[in-house]
Amino acid sequence: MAKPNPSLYSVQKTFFWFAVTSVLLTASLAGIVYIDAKRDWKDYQKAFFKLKAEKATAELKQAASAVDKKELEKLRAEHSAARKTLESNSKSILDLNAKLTAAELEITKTKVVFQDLKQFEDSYRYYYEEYTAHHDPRAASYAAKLAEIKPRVQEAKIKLEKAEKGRDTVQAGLDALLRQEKEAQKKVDQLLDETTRIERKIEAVKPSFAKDLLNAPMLDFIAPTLEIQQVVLENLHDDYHFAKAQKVDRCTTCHMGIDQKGFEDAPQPFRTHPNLDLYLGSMSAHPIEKIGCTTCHGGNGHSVSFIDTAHTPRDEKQKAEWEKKYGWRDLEKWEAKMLPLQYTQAACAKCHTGTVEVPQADKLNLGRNLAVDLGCLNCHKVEGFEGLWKVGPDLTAVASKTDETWVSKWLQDPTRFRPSTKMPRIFHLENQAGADNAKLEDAAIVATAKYLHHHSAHPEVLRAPQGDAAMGEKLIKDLGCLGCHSAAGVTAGTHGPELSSLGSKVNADWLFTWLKDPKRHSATTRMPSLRLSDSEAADITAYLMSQRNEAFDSAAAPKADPKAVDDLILLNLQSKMRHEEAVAQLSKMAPDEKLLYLGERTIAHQGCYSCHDIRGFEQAKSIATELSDEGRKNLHQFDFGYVHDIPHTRQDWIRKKLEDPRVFDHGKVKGYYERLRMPHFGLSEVESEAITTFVLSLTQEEIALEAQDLLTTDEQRIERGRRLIQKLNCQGCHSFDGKDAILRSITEDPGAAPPVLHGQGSKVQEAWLHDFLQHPTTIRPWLKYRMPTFGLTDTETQDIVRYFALLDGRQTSYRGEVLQEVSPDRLAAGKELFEKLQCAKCHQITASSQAMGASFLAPDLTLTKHRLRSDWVIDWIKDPQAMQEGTMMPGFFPDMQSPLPDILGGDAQAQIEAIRDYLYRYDPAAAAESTAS
Amino acid sequence: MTMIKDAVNAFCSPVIIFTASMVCFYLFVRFPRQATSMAVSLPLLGLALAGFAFGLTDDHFRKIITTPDNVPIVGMLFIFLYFTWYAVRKGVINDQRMERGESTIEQTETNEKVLVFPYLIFIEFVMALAYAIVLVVWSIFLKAPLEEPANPTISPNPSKAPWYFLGLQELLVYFDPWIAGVLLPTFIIIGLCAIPYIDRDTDGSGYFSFKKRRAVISTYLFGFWILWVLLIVIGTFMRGPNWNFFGPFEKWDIHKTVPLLNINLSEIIFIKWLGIGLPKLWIVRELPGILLTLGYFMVPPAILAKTKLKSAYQKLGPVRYAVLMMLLLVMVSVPIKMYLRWAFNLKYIVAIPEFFFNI
Amino acid sequence: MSAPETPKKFDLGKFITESQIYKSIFRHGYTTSDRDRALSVMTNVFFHLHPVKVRKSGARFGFTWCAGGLSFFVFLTLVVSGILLMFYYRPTVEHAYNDIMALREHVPFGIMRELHRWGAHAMIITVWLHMFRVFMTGSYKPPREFNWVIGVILLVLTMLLSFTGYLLPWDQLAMWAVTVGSNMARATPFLGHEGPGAALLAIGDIQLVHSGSDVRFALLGGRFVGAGTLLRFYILHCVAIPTAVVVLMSVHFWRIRKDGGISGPL
Amino acid sequence: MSDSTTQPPAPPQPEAPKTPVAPAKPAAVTPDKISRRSFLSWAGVAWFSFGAATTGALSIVLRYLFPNVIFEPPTSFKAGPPSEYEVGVVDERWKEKFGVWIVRSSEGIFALSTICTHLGCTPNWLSSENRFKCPCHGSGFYKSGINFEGPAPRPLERYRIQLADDGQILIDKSKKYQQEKGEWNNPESFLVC
Repeated sequence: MAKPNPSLYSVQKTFFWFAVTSVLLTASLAGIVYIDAKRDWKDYQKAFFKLKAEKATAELKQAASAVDKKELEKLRAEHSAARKTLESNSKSILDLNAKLTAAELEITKTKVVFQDLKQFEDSYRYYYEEYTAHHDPRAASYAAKLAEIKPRVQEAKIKLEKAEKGRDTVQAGLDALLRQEKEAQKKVDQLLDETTRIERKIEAVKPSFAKDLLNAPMLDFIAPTLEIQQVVLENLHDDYHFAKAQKVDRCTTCHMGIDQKGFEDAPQPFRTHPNLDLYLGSMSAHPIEKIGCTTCHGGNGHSVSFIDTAHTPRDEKQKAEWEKKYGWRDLEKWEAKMLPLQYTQAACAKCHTGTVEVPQADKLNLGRNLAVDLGCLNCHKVEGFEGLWKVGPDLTAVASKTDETWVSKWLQDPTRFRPSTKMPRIFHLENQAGADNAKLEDAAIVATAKYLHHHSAHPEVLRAPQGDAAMGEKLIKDLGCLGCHSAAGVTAGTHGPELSSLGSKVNADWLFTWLKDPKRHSATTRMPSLRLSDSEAADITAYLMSQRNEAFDSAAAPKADPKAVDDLILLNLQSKMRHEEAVAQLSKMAPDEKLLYLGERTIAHQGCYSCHDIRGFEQAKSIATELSDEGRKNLHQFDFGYVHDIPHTRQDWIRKKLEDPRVFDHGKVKGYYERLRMPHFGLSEVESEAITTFVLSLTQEEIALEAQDLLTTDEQRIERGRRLIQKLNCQGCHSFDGKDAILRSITEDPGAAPPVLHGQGSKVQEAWLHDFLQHPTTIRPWLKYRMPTFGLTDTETQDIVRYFALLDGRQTSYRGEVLQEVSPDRLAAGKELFEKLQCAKCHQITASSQAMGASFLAPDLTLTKHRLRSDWVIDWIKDPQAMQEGTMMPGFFPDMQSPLPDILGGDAQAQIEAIRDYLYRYDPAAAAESTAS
Repeated sequence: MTMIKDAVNAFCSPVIIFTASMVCFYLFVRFPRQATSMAVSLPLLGLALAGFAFGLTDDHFRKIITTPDNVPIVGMLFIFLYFTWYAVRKGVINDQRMERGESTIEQTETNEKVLVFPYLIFIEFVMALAYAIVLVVWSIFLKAPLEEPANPTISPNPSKAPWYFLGLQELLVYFDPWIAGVLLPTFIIIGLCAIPYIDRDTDGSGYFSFKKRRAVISTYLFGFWILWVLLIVIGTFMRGPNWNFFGPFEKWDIHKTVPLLNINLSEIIFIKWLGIGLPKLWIVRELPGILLTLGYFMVPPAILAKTKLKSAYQKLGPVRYAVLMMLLLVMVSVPIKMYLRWAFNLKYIVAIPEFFFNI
Repeated sequence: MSAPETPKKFDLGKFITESQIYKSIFRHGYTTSDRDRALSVMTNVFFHLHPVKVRKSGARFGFTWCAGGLSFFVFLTLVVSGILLMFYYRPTVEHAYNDIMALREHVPFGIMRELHRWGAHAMIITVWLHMFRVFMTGSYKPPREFNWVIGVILLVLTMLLSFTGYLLPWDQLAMWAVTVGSNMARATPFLGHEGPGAALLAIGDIQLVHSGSDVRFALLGGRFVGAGTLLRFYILHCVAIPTAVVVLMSVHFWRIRKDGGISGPL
Repeated sequence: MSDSTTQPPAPPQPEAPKTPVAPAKPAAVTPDKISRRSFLSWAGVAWFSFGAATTGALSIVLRYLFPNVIFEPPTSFKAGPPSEYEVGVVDERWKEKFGVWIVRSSEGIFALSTICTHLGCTPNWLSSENRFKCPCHGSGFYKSGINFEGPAPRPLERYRIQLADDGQILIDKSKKYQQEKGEWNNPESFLVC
């Protein structure tokens, strides 16, 4: 210590740096506090509370003006009067209060004594019972104790009750004094009930210093008013790949008004969800506490920031708006983004599985039906949509129908022949553009036509007699062809092809044969037989053959350039063998052989057999990608190629692909057979959006069974029926199951339209329906429309019968009606009623009844006993309008009052039953006889 | 603008950037005095900063640089550039003093002792505070990354190890995994541990110096800068989807296709040169490669011990000398293998896939 | 408590500094005398890492760059923030990701995660820098060889700490970085199932080293990075490696003193 | 830094006048004689802000311990329309899930907590004896929740009960009403119907 130690630097300087760093550290810590406290959702909540307060203030104004001022004045006056009276009695009140206190004291005292004794009694009783049960000698002593204490308990209890009674008396006296004031107060309160409620509401959301303090950083854990809101969803989980994380949605943190009525016009994020009766409401089908938000909308429910929740803009405009307003950017490293609003219905299918249609999801349903209808699902495998029919016509006997030239011209561009066709364009699309490619395409087309004709069967064709074209046109309109086809200048059904320009396509003999019995040409066709007579068929043939497409006729047929054919064949052969072998093989082929080979390769390459029956391709596998999990397919698996004008999202890719299937080949150098193959369907915007929604809905996400809308066995059977009904297009002619018939919309006289089938299941007997479907008979002779013969199998028929029964909540039994024994009197009464009510007037087809017009005609009643269910008949007679709105059947028993009080004592129920009984024994021949006699 | 960027991209191909770095490195250790002088280093610093600033105008470059986990690398680069410069400069100053017969800066103070409190403690204290500030500010302005939940079925393209291991991952391009992932890291650790047992000369301990320790320092700096930091930079900033090489201003296109076909030494010898086809037996097939490898590790040490490194051999003794040569040869083999790949598309010198043994 | 000399004025400072409590903690006066300064080092457990006096050259920032001290400091920071993070983190595949997301979204001062992550990166850089400085000043030379070796091991452990922590957020970045990083282990000679020589270790047809019995399996607790790996890395990250680091650090610090303090020219 | 090291350390000369009122500190015999006032002011700033930083860091850690949101089952639940509950019956359907008995007396419906006020066991409802009996220490409660035997110090607690907009009973467990505090008179502690 003697020598001072050397110094290194000035300590003062250190303190300077110490001070600087400390100050900076403090500042940076303050920075932490600042960024931690600054959250967007807090601003949103503040804004929402402000909005709510404004709304409530407006409500308050209204409520206050609704209060009857005079009444209020009056009640207030009453109240103050009551108060005055009370004040004048203040002395006695004080007095009574003192007494009350004394009484309470007394109660407490006696209660202590009672409870003390009571516990001993309980204990003694327990030991007494216990010892007695075990034959313990100590039981005797406890019996004695119990006997000793019992009266004391009783005594204490009486004392207690007495004390309580004393208190009650005093209390009653007090109450009587106070009553008047209390009641007056209550009346005032009642009148102001609404305004007080609203005032309290405003108080809860109004900003205040206290609230600011509670929401201040560091203090906001005590009782903040700005809080993260969340719904924890018990049955739902986020799929974290081999792990299920509890789903929680915090969306309501910002979307605060989402489940509250009254914010329909509020700015986002506060707007009320549309259709609260269906969504979010606790009594709706999708309560927020069970379904949450991200289940349907997607996105990250855990997050409370605009960007990290993975909001997805609807379109470019909204994107630009969001970028400006919220600093939105695409979350690159997050797959499970929200669905843009226009595709939200895709999420319905997560839980609503196994149904042909999802209730209220129109866009999704449209997309699904289009996918079925256009044959998308013929090529693309999708779980749950297997076993659909091939949508294209059977080509196994195409040679008997049309010629090679027509086929090749058609393949060049189907819409040139028929603009409304569902056949997509396959050749000459943008990725095959250019003169060289056009040659290759034409070669492939000609080869395909060649192949189809060469391998075609040649079933026997009838000779078409001469027919009357004008008559044919009328028949097309009359017989119901329009339920499925558009023809004769009427745009109607789209189930089958539009019947235009057939003269340019088919030959008359084939058409005649086809019309007579379509199944003869193709066993798999969906076209039913209308049981046409020869002359009917000839007339229709004549009409259809007169329709021609001149432009198409005059167009040149494509030619197969031999070099193009060789090139294509070489390409094919090279994929299987070495180049030299391929050349050798090619040189060995005859020209026809070449075309046939190329045709076979082309069909295999394009997958024509997925939609058409083609000989030689019975076992061929579909060529398209499976779409079962397309809605969740990883984004990087979508090849956008060099297309940069659309956002790189799943939905935009799908939509672009639908609208322009070959676009992703743009700018790529690919061989002829490497190019994209999806054909061009020429979809409208609405259609492509709907199909995109459908494709997005295809996910194999596992949803807990509790959360799913599971179908019962019966519901599954209904869906099976629905699928069949869709295939047969029953709803082209009949209205039922929520759909209106096409024919009904184009038939002027509703009585002339095919019958409505609502409630068919409870109306007709199963056995009858079964027979009818397989062998239709005439029920309504006045109808010109003809129920076709579909050639259904037994299983299909049973499915339809059961479908109708289940729709009406019935099970099928195929048990006919068992006739009850009926007294002759009753039968006679029935007959009398039948005649007096003039049932036969309509229910009989005569010249006079037909003169009234089709609407007034009714089915033949002799069919009743085999056709109708007896309970339905009762309901029908009771109130036909209730069963079928707009029916011409008169209601004879309005409000169950009989028009004929003489019969059966005027008992309407008895009368109806009598009519029913009579009907089930009705025999018009016998009736006519008896009338005659 | 685009022209400059294209030029930079072209310059940044692995061969050129690697070679250029080696040349710069050589110049730096050969002429340390000039290289650390203000006249040279200040313009270079300006150039580096200007280049960096220019790079930031490019979207892609900015995106890669500001990827949260890449930011530390940028920081590390500048920090280490500075401290390398600083240490070498101090060494050069000391060298000059010693040449003039003066004692080193450290030596002038070495006998003076100062109290730890306050002098050392205060420095530590203030530095700790400053460090804390850096951490806090860094945390405020840069969010930690959080991507999608882990998904074992979908691997991101490219999948990268943490940045400090990316040098090793980059080596995977040139070496079999057992070498790049196991052997070389082991050698790095062993080599680092061995340093004090090989370089035992206590002269040069405790102060900055360069001249006296040129070989040692150069080796260390080479290992650190070229084989570790440069490879990290390449692996992080220039390896994109499918581990393809991308220039700093080249967009990472997942579809980029480059020729990658490489051949083994045995194929070069037996097919290309001899034209007799690959022998069936692996030992025959790989004999040239095995001999070459053994030769690489045997011959140079033996020759050098007699010639250039005679004095070192005598100083170290056979065991230390052998260890040193082994370590050095392994280290040098890394750039050698890289150049062989670039020059001859050489895949493996020895390729015995039967035993997963490839060199 | 001693009575104040001037009873009129109450001196708070004096009152505090002369209380028994104060004196029991600080056994010497304010440190302006050399004796006090020396005492403050000797009586303070934290300062006691240092000797009372050091070489003047060694005390300079320009010589040490403070890199070793800062490595220790950032390690302490990581321990504190790491412990705090453990309050909100569960190392299971169901929870890990959501817990990390919670730190970002709504845990108060979830910035703790940033402090921890960037601290980890900073520690690696600082440790490298420390090694760099020690090398450049030749401070590894005898008698400090062994301490250098310990330093190398600490460097490796630091990187392993960071590597094991990298997996814990359980996002794509984490999982695949660890997958790529640990894939190399499968090529370990003899010990990895794709390593050279592993195929030779067999009894008849039975392979001894396969994907279920190799060094990678031991590291990951499974054939691929999964739930077992998460737990394993968590334990390594929070318990095993930090313990090793603390032990080796103690040795490292102690050896500095024993080897003659901060190095200087001889 | 390197420049300064080349010169021998020269102690800076004191320049500022000495402050006579400075508290008596042991005079330091140090080479670095410095301006006491500026030294003190820097030291003051330094220690003050260091203290602030430390306090700030500690309070940040404290605040960190209180999460803003937790994964707990919701504290309020809907218990169906009042018509589902019969007068005089203790309904046990929510006991397992939410820990609530719903009791309907002639005056109204109230929601009783299933936590015994003695040591927190779950009492059993013994319908034959018309009382709640706690299995742990034998406390007994009337149907109203009032304790009458055993060690329980006070009646069972009631939860807030309201009628939601859709006509269902809404029970909010975050708000409790205790009889001994007179809270059972609160209109939200029972549902008049």
